[in-house]
Amino acid sequence: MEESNSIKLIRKSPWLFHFNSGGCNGCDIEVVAALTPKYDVERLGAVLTASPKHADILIITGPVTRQTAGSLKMIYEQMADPKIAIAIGTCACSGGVFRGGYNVLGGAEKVIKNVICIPGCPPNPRQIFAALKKLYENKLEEEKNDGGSKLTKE
Amino acid sequence: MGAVSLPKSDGTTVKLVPSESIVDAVKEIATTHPHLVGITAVHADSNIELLYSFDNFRGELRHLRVILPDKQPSIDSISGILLGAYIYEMEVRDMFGVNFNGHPLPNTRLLLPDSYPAGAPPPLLKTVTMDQLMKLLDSVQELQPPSPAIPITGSSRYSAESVVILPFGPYHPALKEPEHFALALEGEKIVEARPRIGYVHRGIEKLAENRTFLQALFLVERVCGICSFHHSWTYTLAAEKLLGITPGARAEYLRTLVAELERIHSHSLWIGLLGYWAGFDSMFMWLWSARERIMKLLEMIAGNRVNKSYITIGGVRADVSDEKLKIVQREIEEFKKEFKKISEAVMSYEPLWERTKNIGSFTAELAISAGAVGPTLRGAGIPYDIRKIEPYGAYPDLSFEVITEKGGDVLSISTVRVKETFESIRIIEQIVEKIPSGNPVPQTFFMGTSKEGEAFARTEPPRGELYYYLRGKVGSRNPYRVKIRTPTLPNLVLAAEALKGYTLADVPLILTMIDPCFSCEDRAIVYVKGMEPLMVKLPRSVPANLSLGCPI
Amino acid sequence: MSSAPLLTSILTIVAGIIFFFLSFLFEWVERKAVARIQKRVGPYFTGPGGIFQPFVDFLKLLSKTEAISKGTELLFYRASPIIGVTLLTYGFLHLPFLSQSPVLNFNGDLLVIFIVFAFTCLSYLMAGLSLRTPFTVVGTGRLIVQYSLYELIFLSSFALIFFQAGSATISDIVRYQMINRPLVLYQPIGFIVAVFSLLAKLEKPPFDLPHAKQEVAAGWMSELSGRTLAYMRLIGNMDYLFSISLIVTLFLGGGSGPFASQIIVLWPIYFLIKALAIALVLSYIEGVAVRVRSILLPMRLGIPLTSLLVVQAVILAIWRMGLW
Amino acid sequence: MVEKKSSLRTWFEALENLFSSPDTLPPEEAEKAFNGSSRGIPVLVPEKCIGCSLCALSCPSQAITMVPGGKKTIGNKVVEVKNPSFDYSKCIYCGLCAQVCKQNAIEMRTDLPPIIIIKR
Repeated sequence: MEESNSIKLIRKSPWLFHFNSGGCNGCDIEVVAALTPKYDVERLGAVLTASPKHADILIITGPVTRQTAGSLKMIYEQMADPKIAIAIGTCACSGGVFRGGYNVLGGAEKVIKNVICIPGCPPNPRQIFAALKKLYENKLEEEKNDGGSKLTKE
Repeated sequence: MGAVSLPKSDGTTVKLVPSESIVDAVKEIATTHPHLVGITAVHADSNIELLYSFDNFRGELRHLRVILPDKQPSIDSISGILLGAYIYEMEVRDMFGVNFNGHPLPNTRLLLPDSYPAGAPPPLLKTVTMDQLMKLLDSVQELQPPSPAIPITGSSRYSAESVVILPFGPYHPALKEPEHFALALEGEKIVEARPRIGYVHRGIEKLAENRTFLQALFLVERVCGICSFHHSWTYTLAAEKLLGITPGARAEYLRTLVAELERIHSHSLWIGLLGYWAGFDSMFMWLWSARERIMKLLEMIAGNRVNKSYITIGGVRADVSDEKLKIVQREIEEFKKEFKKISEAVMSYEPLWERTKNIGSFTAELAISAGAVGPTLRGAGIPYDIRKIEPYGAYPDLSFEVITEKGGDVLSISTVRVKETFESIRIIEQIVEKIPSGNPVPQTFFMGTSKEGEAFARTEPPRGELYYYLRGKVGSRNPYRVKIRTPTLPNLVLAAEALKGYTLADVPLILTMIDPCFSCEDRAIVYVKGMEPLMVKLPRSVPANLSLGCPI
Repeated sequence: MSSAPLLTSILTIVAGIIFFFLSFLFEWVERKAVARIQKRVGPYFTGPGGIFQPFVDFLKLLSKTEAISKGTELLFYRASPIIGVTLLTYGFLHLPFLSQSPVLNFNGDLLVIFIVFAFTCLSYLMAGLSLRTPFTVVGTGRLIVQYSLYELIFLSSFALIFFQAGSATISDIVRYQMINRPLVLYQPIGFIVAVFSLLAKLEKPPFDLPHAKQEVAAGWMSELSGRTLAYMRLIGNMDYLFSISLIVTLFLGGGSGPFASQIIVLWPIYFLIKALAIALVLSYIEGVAVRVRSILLPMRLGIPLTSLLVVQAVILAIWRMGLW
Repeated sequence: MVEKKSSLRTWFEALENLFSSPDTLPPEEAEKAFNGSSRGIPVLVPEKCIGCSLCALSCPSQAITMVPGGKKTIGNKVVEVKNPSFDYSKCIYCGLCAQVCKQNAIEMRTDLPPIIIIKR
């Protein structure tokens, strides 16, 4: 992610467009819960937009099914550059429990490049807030925690 | 005959009917048992067995079984008798390739993606393996947006200039889940509504056949995130019946506790969203803020807020200590106060009445014929609640009332949900008082093999009757067949009928009055019965794919 | 006298810049107040209390690339923000917000307001119709219906002011209020009607039908992106500030108040306080509003407000007749 | 309970909220990805693991693969063991692996920052 001026600005005013690519609703209600009074991501300037053309961040929830894959690609293309895709939930990251199903393509990275994944089933609104806050402060890159070796060695 | 009979303990009878006389048999049964619970198909021993289940709203189930050969199976459609049947029949047709003669929509694909090849074998046949399906589908997959639901050619029924086709979804701000509704608008009035669902079809039933009993539990839990516990509970009930395991009394109480907390969270979520759909954002925020209390309790009890993974075959995964129960008691008291204050304020709010009263009206007859369940049916005055008529869990020991409202519109359904929330609070108060001691956690997790047989379980999730059918093969670690019939499926038939004649402003409210959960049904593409193809001239300079295929 | 045009142009630039930045402040006030009603905090991290959030939003949209779909009527698309921003700034210069006399004025300049209103709506329509997709068609259709309803009401309430103050010049109306009392005391019903129809003009709840996201996604704004969206949102904010300032000028006596005639600095401060109070009232109504059903719009917006205005007119007429 | 129509209570509710403190969690608290009652993230304690791969077998989303974990002394024999490796983008955080592990070699940790993986 090269740091241009508008990326800097996007971080300070991330407008979200929510895309359910075939999920179970769990992540969707947690994304919505992150907007509600307790967590209130509007503190970071994040608002839910109604049209992908207005949005900066595409929030993807759920495994990408064969029926939604085309729409996902098209909606991402409709968004104005620069843009960020965030996959929320294990399903959107890799397909989760549905991996291997005949109608499931897998995670969002099968359709879109450069996806920021926040796994969890579903990640709770705290996690979503914390991740957006990291994005806001531009600490996402250095503080990214990709599990694997780092966690087991502790 | 590979058919095994349902356990006698269900108190149910299965009648074997020859395929030619199914219409007569259903006609006869529908006079006393008008509620079609579902049509279950199983592929076994080169036969396709169809199980038609009926209820008379008192829990006296009756089943009809038809056995068809798996080579070009064909049977008469019963959708002329019961409206809701056409959706179940489409599901069976899609998943098993059964041809229904006289079906109102003979050539319409139901749940499979647009890219599914026409000549390919139906996915749920036992002769098709997952690998074969994957190979087949990967070879045809293109990243193309789904085709529009409304055919642009055909006989014209409207004057071309006055009708605008408005795509409602699949990615519409009002809907948290993808589904496509093509609305034909005359000014603001809806003249036609054509829903197309199936965007969230994940093939769970096929996946479950490839997992062990315990792993499938985690899979079916993720059918729907909002009523996830009820899905896992219903599956567990069916599995326990099949495997002959009985959980302890404390486990039953803890399950009921989590289920009722889930009902409260789901109902307050829906009531909040009612405000969102009506354009009253403050109400949405207030109720979701109150709901966080319940989410906190769920997290405390189960460790996770939404997909709780709390239940297991034979019990629950963790005990709840007395201190935690005290917290539950205290928090639920606080929630009751807060919820009472907010719900009484907003449910008496005049502008909200204007948006909900007499909107999306339907009659009890239509609701029965469509097979509607849950608060939708109770909103039309029919006291149909599985917790009462077929008690499970700790419900036999608990006192609560089945809420009904007269009217059958958005307002009456919302009132049912508000009142049910208070009933759930009452149930939780009783659970905390009455909970027996003991160890609810089973010694080991079930990892064994199945017995031969089939089981049938129903529960009452927040959205209405949920039914699971489970078939086991002896010596197998995996379930042979898992059939899920979710409440949204029949309710949607009703909502699509209720939509006609109202305005665009009412669409979000009417569509969602049933509390749709499309990830729940995940199998359906619904075409409203008897609809003819439209020909509508689109506004100038609108590319066809932009106006219909694309949501925005 | 030779310095007058120079002074006017300096003042114009200053006023324009103030207008530009104030419009963002008012969006922040609105967002904060609505968030509070909803038990939330609202913008918080960008600047103290999130005060720069609307401005950062604007800058961000400016810096984004613009995706223009095929088939867009470029003339409409490009012209709409220019018309809106320039005319609103021009209209704002006619309001006495810095001192008692506005930057620009001429006899009968209340008529300028009519033109500004008409053209603001026109710029919305042009933006909405530049690409005709179903959402923009329905959204713009709703906009036209709403416009035809509120315009009549809003202008009729101005007519009552004209009737009482006896002048269609804004500075005369302000002077009238300073000599007598603010017009809100004479025409409370007219004031309420004007504030309410303002909500319809500004497309705020309960009259946010043209871009009701639950019904028509982003309505007429659906196809806009990048710069054009930034400017259309700026027009919305400017329209908000302009309409509030207008109400303050016409009904609350502008920046007049205790000691305002002696200490000249107090005038803009009083003006701002009054404007903020109105913004708070509007935000409160927004917070408790349930969106009107589209077919009930004439019943909810047109009929009650028009009849209230008629009542106000009758009262006013009787009072004036009695006085004369 | 909804027999009477009255708008006053909603208006009052809104007014009350306007002048009372909001429900929002303070940022330093909301930033913590988990609280005490969250289930947490499965983390291996390599010293306890004996490489029985029960966790990998029972995992509902097949997020655990067994990888060579070096040599280890069990009893008095030195054996080659395999350790589970978690793929956090596949894990559904159900905690079943920690519960089936007879050695308690898998811990569910709630004190960690949120897992964020960037897939390119």
